[in-house]
Amino acid sequence: MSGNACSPLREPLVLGGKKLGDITQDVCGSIEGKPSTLWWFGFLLALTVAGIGAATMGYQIYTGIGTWGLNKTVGWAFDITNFVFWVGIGHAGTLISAILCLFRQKWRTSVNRSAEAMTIFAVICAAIFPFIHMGRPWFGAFWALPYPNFRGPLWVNFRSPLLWDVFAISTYFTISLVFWFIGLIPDNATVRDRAKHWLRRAFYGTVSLGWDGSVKKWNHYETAYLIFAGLSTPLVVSVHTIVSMDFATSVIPGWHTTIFPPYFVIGAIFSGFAMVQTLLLVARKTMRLESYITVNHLEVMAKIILLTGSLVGLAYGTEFFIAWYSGSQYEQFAFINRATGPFSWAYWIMVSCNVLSPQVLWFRALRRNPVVLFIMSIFVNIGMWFERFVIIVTSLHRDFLPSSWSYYTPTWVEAVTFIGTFGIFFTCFFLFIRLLPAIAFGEVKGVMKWGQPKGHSHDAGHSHAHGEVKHA
Amino acid sequence: MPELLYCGVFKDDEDVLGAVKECREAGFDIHDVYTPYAVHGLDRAMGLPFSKITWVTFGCGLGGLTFGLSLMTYVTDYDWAMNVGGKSSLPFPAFVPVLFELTVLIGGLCTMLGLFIFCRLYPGKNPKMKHPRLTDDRFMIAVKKNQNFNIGRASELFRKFHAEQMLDLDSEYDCFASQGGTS
Amino acid sequence: MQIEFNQNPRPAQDDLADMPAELRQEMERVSKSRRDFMKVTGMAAMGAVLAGCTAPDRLVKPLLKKQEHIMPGVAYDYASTCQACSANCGTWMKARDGRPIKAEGARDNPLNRGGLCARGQGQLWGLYDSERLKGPLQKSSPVKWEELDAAVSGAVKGGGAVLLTGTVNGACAREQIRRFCEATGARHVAYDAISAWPIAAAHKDTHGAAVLPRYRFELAEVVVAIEADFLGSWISPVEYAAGWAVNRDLRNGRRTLSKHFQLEANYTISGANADERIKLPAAERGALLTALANKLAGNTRFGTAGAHSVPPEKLDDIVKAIKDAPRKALVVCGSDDVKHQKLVNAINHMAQAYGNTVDLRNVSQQKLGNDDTLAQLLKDLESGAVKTLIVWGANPVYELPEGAKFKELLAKVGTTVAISAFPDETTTECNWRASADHALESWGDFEPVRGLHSLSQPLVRRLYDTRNPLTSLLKWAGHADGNRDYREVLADYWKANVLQGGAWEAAVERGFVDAQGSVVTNMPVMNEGAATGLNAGALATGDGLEIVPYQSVLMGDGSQANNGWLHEAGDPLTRATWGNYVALNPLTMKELGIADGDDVTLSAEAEGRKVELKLPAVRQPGLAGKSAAVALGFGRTQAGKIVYGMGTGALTGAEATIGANAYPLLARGKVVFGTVAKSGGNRKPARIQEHDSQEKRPLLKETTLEQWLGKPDAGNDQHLPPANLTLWPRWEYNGHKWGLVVDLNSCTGCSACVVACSVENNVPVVGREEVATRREMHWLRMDVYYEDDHKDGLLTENENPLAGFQPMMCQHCENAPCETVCPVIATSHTEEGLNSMTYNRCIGTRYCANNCPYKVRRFNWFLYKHNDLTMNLALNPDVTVRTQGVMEKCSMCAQRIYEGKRNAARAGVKLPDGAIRTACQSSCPTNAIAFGDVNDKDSVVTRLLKDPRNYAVLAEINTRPAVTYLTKVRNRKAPPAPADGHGGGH
Amino acid sequence: MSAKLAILFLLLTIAFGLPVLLAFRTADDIQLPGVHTGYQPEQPIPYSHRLHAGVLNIDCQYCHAGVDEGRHATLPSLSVCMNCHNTVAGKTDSAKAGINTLREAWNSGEGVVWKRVHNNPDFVYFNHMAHVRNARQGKGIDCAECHGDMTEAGLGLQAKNRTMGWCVNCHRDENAKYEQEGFAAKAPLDCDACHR
Repeated sequence: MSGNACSPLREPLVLGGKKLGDITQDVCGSIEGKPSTLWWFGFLLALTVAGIGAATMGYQIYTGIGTWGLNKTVGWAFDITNFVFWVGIGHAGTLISAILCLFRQKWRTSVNRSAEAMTIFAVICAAIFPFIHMGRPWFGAFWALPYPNFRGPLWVNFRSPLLWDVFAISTYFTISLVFWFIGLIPDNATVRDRAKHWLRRAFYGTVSLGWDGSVKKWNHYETAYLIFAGLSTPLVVSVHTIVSMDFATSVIPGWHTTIFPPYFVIGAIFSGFAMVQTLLLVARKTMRLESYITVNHLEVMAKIILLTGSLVGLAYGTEFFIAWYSGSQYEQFAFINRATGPFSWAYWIMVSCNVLSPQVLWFRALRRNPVVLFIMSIFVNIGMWFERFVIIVTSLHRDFLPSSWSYYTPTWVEAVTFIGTFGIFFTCFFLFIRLLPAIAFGEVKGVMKWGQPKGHSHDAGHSHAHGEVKHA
Repeated sequence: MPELLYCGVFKDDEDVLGAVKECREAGFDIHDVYTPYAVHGLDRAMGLPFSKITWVTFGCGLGGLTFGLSLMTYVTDYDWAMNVGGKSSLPFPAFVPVLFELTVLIGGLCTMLGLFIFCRLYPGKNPKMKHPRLTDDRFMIAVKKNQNFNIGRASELFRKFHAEQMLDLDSEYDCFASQGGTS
Repeated sequence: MQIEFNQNPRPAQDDLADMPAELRQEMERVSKSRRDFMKVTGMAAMGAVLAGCTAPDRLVKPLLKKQEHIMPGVAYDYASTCQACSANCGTWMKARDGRPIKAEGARDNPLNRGGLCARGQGQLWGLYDSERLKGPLQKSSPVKWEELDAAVSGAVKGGGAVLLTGTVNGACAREQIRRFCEATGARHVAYDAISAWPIAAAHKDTHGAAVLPRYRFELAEVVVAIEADFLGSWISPVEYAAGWAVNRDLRNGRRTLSKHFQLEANYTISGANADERIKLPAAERGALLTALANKLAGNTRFGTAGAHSVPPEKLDDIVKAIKDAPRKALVVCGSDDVKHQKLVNAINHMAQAYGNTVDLRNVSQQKLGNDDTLAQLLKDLESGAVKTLIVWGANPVYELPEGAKFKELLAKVGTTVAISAFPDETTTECNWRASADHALESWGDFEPVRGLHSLSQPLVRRLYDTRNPLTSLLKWAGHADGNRDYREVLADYWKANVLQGGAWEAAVERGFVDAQGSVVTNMPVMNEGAATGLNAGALATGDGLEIVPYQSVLMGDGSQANNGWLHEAGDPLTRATWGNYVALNPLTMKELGIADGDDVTLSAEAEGRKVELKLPAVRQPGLAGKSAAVALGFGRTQAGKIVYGMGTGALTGAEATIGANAYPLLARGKVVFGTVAKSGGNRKPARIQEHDSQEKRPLLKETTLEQWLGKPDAGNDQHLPPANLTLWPRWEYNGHKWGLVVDLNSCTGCSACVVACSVENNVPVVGREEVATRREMHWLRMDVYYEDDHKDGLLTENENPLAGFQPMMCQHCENAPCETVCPVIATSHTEEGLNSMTYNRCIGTRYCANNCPYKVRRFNWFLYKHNDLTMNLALNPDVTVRTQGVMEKCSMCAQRIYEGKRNAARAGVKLPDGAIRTACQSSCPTNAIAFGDVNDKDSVVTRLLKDPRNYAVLAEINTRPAVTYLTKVRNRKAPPAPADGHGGGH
Repeated sequence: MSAKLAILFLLLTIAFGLPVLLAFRTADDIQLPGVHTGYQPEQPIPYSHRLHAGVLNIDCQYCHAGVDEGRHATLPSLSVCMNCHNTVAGKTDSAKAGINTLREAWNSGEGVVWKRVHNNPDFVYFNHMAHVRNARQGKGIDCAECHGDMTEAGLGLQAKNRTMGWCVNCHRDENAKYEQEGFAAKAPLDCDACHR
């Protein structure tokens, strides 16, 4: 990186003077060789955790929801907390690929593939919870869908936010999957063409759908990709809005709040970015992707985290103000109880992790320090889990009639189930980084000249074919 | 009936862009251009029209919206109107989230199908790669050897843009098949 | 339709022995089909499911002979008498397909007037208890009846026989006992676990007759109750509550209220419902009674009163109230000191209560025990004079304070015989165990009040090899009647002595013969001298805390300890279930450094017995001074498995026993003092309700008589947003629209409705551990809210709060929040305004329960076991047994509504108001619950909805409940105005 | 070629799948799990409804007594059978054999164990009285409307599909009639009418 022709505004997106072939080699090489011991260790560990989690879920489904610590007053706790938590995590992936795509933020290319994969795996983990939280999932799995039947027919209730969730989550999952899959097609084609073994050729041949790099196809492809970005952006906002409506449309003080849709969406962006950062910091270190995931990328994300974290803090304050302003004694109590009641510990964990810890990012040095960012992102992940826990449990445990007030203590089953979803998530992730190109190198190649010294270009007239470079 | 092609292989996207423009200026009929990534502006340079896939999305999204609205109206009001929570049997505000989701879902799925149809993509398709590194780091312009074609002009033009190779191929040529590889 | 029950409802050709075998098979089938909705199908149906893709073959066996009176699948009511305690209320037992499924109070019975307490409702559990004695035993080995009869009749003929019983008040039953004693020379000793003998003994001195008067609360405008929980557990609570409620009911245009003073050390539901509750430490009872008597008399002829803690102005209030209501005041006292009772008699005499509110003509025979003869028996046992002891209907080893000694003495007696339907602590100590019919399987007669003869009839064929206890006695006496069916013996006796020409069949159909008017007695005259100079005014003294053993509303004397319904219903005041607890005043707890739920050891010495109980402590506001209250009736060890709390079985033996036996703490006539100390550990009480302050919320609205007279909506003038501010037009209800109105003024919190609801609706009993996890399944719960001084916000430190009860069930909101959120329409609104829950559609998201502002929805956390096949016979066949993972809640007894509508349609009449009665409504001793059609202009509920006292809980969230409440009105001075502006009662 | 087929198939699925599914609900004769239309199990005695109800014209309620009084239609007690079969011994061999079985069951007191033909799920509360006696403003519904023409059937037979939709649609049709004829009582469509 000699400073002779460096872009005055931006640092290069790809460091180390890579050539096109180097990128292909870097990314494909990692999935072509034999998996490393570290990979096997990680994969088997994740698989074990996932297996234990799955067995626990099986036990719970067979024995009943009673294996959880729920009670007559607190009907949701870990289950829906985990659901919202995972959905929130999932949102960052879509945001990075879709919204940043629409905003032409080129730095997304190095991270968007894994972020999208994270979305899909997080949504899988999230979708587990609405399923297993049902008392009778063996019926609920299909009764919640509107299909013609012999019951009169008795359909579903389109007034129920839970049904909206069914549509929102399945749409979100489907569209994210399609988006991710379409993004993978050219890269898979690359892997296919490099493959030596017939099995690999067959596999990547199937998942690349016969892609040949024709510009006639690129023409449709680019348009479709943009459309998906355009569809996903409102979708990601709608999904967390709908998730928030599970609470916002109810009558329970602490849930019955109009601020929830924006509050949840911001919270999702916040937690999602924190999770992406956690994963990237690990991936960057362990997979030696420092050239692709630069400190610059991390800093940009840190700024978003700082912004959204402060917005979340604003939302917490607004809730209290509105509770006071409403004049409703139930509403006021719900919030006083949140901060001072039996679950105040959870509340204060939430506030310190979500609002206070990101404030360190005001300092540039800390923003660019991977260790600080890692610790902070873990805090944010914890804090955002507690945010959902606080909203769900503290609102439920003391609502209108004091006679029903109670407390909630989780059981080992809930804890193991939650940990198990991390196992599922990481199992998927480990498989993903072994099987599919973890970096969208097709897109990276498209932006690699960005901020690079004009190297081997021979025709100055064509050197700035990328209009964005100029406008940047 | 395979078409005869004259192909230039390039290493840099800017060269390809320039070469394509000049090919068009020279009046050659470009069969296709193959690139490992979407080179910005190349499609326009080739004179390709904007993709019609947007209309698929729009139409199917609208279809999804209509389907959702008719489904919910039929279900909650016409087929079995129930008193649920004292609310109307036609609660339009409650329909909004599902309407949006169905619009996006059906619009999105049809876009995917549209893409596959427009690009003739499907699992198991043999891509007939013209050059083994086209998905890696090489670019290729394939010009039709028809009445507008001039071999001297073409090779000169390709060379001007630092073409690495120049090949005579036909449209059915598959570099992997010709190497005896399976695909 | 009430008809005499055919002893043999099924044909004799049917050789299936014991319990109805087809039902047993049905049970087996049902218990095998996991994750399937289950219920007992009526009819003689038995099934075997051959699983497969084709239709499962289910088998059915029709009756051999057509029955004239009984339609399969149709329930009939049979009049009978409740034997859960010796109050002997009248019942209408609902039986279907040859088995009783529900007990209801007889509405025509002059004693209980339609109500039936929780214990009466719970009798069914006892009938179907699979741990009953199933046949005659010698020790624990089964024998033939002949062997047992030979052995026992041989023994009784040898002389020195004693028949020890509880209260036996039936005319025919007493005649059989007389015949038995006459033939064998045996002596009959009767005692009551909770004795009323001091009252009878006092009357022996003051009125010359050892009788227990009948207290007529319906005539009392002033009630002064001293340590007598007459609304909950004292002598005949249903009768008393029904009488008390007559003068508390403001629904019928009445403008006055009786004045109810409650002076007590323990906190009882009578105290909670009183107009003035005055804390009176047990040690001060004599002093207070002396002072009261002196004040009434205007002199000091009753002796010097010690320094008691009752404020003089309160005492003046009481005296003034009594004086202002001559012939209409009633003083009752639960003290077991004869001197105290004599003072009460003197006070009642001065209040001119005798002949008015205290009836000495139709005296109560609900407690016939005599402590003096019992004391003699103990002496005789010690001296070895008793050669044969027959115990029937009593459990002296457990329930006598000196039970441990009794157990030792029992071993000395040559032949010991227990006549009992259940195993208990005494039965297991006896050589011979004569398995007795359960009350619901046998003929019997009762005379709870002199002149009121009441019958019990079998509702089911004997489930086991059991025998009517009186048949056993007659057999042992060698009497020829011992070989006759007891029904014939009873019928003959009644025809000769009771019916006075009336028809036996009519008596059986009605269940009782009311000959109260024909009782002729010379009204005894008060011997005033007997009550003076008693010198009872001194304070009892001792070290430490006063120990107050009391009878709990649900468990009573403990004879029904193996009953899950009663254990789980929860004490109305502490809301603790499954076991007894050391109840302490919050101030005392603070002083002793004991926290709520801490394990404590209570040590005391009573009549020389050293007693040590290890129990958890619970907080009980309003307990007098330094005292600790412990409920009797718990800590049974030989009653069965239920007393272990239905846990997972991890604990066994003494460790697992819930509660401890407090009977040894009873010291007749004396106050016991003891200490309570932390013993480490925190066995959390399994509580149904953990928070008992209203937090200034207008939920249970209350006002005072004075305010109400001035302003009919006093206490109910909460400012509400206009109800018509709504996005959607209201649904129209053109047919019936059901409504239920609870009069909080009549509700005493006795929890009969809670048990009635559980029995009617197959509500599962989940056991101690699950209740502790806050997962009890009650569809109807009894919320208690103490008056709050708002100091703490969480714990009431108020010294002497009154409490209000609020039965809380599904409110059947017109704008139900639960319905909107169900994704699969498992809960929706009916065209008759009910919120119906469809279990078979439910997928168990629990969203509805979360969104219920009243938190009345209950989730099936597990597949609650129905593997006690006999117990399953108690299930109501008209209500689905819910499976794992579905939500359930009050259906407003939909099965009864449809039955009522069907029957009206069959008769071709418009459904009359009151034809449909919900289970809670029909159990209520004080008639606090009204149910009916709101669209019927003339119905009771329509009238009550217009009452200015009527309000909906949480009306501000516009759920428009179909269940509404009427403000509680107390006859007392207005409490300080509530701190908030919402106009709530508290 | 295969590409075009695949695309065609996808389009066909979308275009026609939904209408086909919607058409499904009106097709009463489609047998799904749990629907046992035409169930006619072997019985211990080859009892013929055609003979008794058809040829001999015995009223349904002579045997199924109490159908207008309670929830169950009830199977006849053996004593009801024996009212006739004390004397009637049958003409054909199979009839004689069947009647012999019946008489043995009666004499020995063993009774006859039949197979239930109409099995409602346990969470369905059906009441015969409400239909046979109370419905249609006291006129009642003819047995054949739900059970088919038993005078044409031999052994007991489930003639209709008896799904929830079948019940609900009949109730709706009845209500439409009520509105035309001005009856007051309606056939309830409330969930708790059958599930409680």
